[in-house]
Amino acid sequence: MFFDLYNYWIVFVLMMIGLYMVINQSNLIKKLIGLNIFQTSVFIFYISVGKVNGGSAPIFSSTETLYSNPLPHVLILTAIVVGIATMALALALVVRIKKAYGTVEDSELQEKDPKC
Amino acid sequence: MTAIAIARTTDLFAAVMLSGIYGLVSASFFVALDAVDVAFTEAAVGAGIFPLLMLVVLGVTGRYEKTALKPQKAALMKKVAVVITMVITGGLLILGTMDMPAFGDPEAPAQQHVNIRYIEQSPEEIGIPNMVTSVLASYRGYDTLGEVLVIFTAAMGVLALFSSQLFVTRKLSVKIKKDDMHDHNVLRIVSKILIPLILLFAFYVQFHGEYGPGGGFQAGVIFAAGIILYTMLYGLDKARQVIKPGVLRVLCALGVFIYGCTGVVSMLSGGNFLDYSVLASDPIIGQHLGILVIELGVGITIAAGMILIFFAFSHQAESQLGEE
Amino acid sequence: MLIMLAVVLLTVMVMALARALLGPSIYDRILAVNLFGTKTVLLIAVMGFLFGRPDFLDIALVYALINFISIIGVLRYFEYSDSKRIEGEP
Amino acid sequence: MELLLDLISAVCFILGALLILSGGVGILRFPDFFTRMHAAGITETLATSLILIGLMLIAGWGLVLFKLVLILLFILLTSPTASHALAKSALHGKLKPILHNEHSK
Repeated sequence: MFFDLYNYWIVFVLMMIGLYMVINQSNLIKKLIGLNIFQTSVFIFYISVGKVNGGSAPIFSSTETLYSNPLPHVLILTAIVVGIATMALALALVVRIKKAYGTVEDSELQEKDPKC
Repeated sequence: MTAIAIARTTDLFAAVMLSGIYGLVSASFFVALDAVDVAFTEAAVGAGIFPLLMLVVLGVTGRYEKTALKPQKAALMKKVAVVITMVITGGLLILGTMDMPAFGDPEAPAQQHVNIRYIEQSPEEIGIPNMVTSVLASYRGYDTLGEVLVIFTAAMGVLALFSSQLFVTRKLSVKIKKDDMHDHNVLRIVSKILIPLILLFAFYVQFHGEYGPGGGFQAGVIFAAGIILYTMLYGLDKARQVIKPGVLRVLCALGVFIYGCTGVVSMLSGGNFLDYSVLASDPIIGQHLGILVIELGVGITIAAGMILIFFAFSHQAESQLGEE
Repeated sequence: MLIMLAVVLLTVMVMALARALLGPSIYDRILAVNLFGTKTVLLIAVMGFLFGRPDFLDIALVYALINFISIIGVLRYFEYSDSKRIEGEP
Repeated sequence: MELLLDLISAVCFILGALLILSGGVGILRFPDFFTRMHAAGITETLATSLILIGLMLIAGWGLVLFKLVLILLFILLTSPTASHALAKSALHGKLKPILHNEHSK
């Protein structure tokens, strides 16, 4: 009973690692990788919620009667692609920052531009 | 797990490699949890496109992370504070899971609402076996339209940020750089065999999405991956001769346009927006048609958007290399 | 039999992961990633048979493909940045 | 006939598993990159084909078999190519293999 929830725990551990990277790493690219990990942990969380014991993939077939929940799959499917698109946008911003300031380190950025 | 290692390495390049592995691991996880469609996408995106984009950016920004310039003590304090916050937040979240229904419990509230209708009705109402596709394209058509728009916007945003000469064909005579991949003859020839296969497979995924795992999102990504492989092996200039970025831009918009138009057409023929049942005399055939068209629109947008983003990035990398 | 196979595959995946973590050079890591990817392809195929729904081999196919592409991409950009660094050092 | 097929596929699986294991041990234990590459690259192709052939034998005719053949084809094409490219670029990079005379010094 207690270990029924292990899946969610993995999710939260991953989530915390991602959050740690976002907060504590000063390199912007590293931050983005952390963000990606965070994102994936949320994906895993959704898919875990949709899982049904003994169920199978939600593609109709004559031999199966129990399926996993298709709704989270749909949400996550689109979220992954949207995630990569927004990530690309973020990376583009990083490249621009590099061009403008010559660095992608958080601390150096703050020194160069105290306003931000 | 992989993630911890990623967090700890300072060599960014290694971190990217590990994030590739991480993508693979999480995709296998999705297969184990019966989410085949999701695994499909994650495999293509998390393990393929994402590390590639990262690598291109690393080529621009430099590979190694700088060691902390701040006084060590302050950095340490900050680290400790962050870790403590992490532990507290994580602990609270885990505490929260105690109230959650057990993993895989068919009686859980998440399995009780619309889900039952999706599973039981969709084969009759929509007439296609893949429930994920039918939910994606039909029941939740609005959402998907929104997502496609987001991707379109993101692609445009990237292009706007790199307000570059991507659309102006450079003179090839400027200087032929030493082609990095020129000595990889084996690679080139094998890829020449593979690329048509990849593109063909993308089409298969596109149009088979109703029956098996697949659909517009995945097909678009796979198609883009094929083109990206070509770009990497033969250089950006050649790839831009094959597919003009201007054409891509139009295609990217065209996908969204197709999607929207389907909605409008169905509205004009008497149904609701994005209600495909009215597209043909038989509702099921209408649904089929609508989903097919919409997936096509999605596929076109995604493929064009991804290729555009990749072009923009690698153009940036190349032009920076040229400056130095 | 299939279960045995899956266990072996998982073991080797852990080994490859260890190499990817330890890997003294970049190439070691790339090699490990490559190995890892191939094993994942196999694992997905085996898992499809294990769960009795072998229709999902498409995913394994995509893996094989993506694995190849990312290896090539990594190699290319690694050489890229490498040559750049050498040029950059006067 | 059925039994025979099962038997052959079982043999394939066991051989494949052994090869994979040896590859895994090799990649973990060998001293330098090129030996590791040797261990991984050689076992990989053969083991993968063995396992896929084993799966084909229990799959029976149909789309599944076709897809397995496709995967096999793909792996046969890509895996050696990737190994080749990797070894080549490693050699072009700063990595040098441990040569025998160097070793005995």
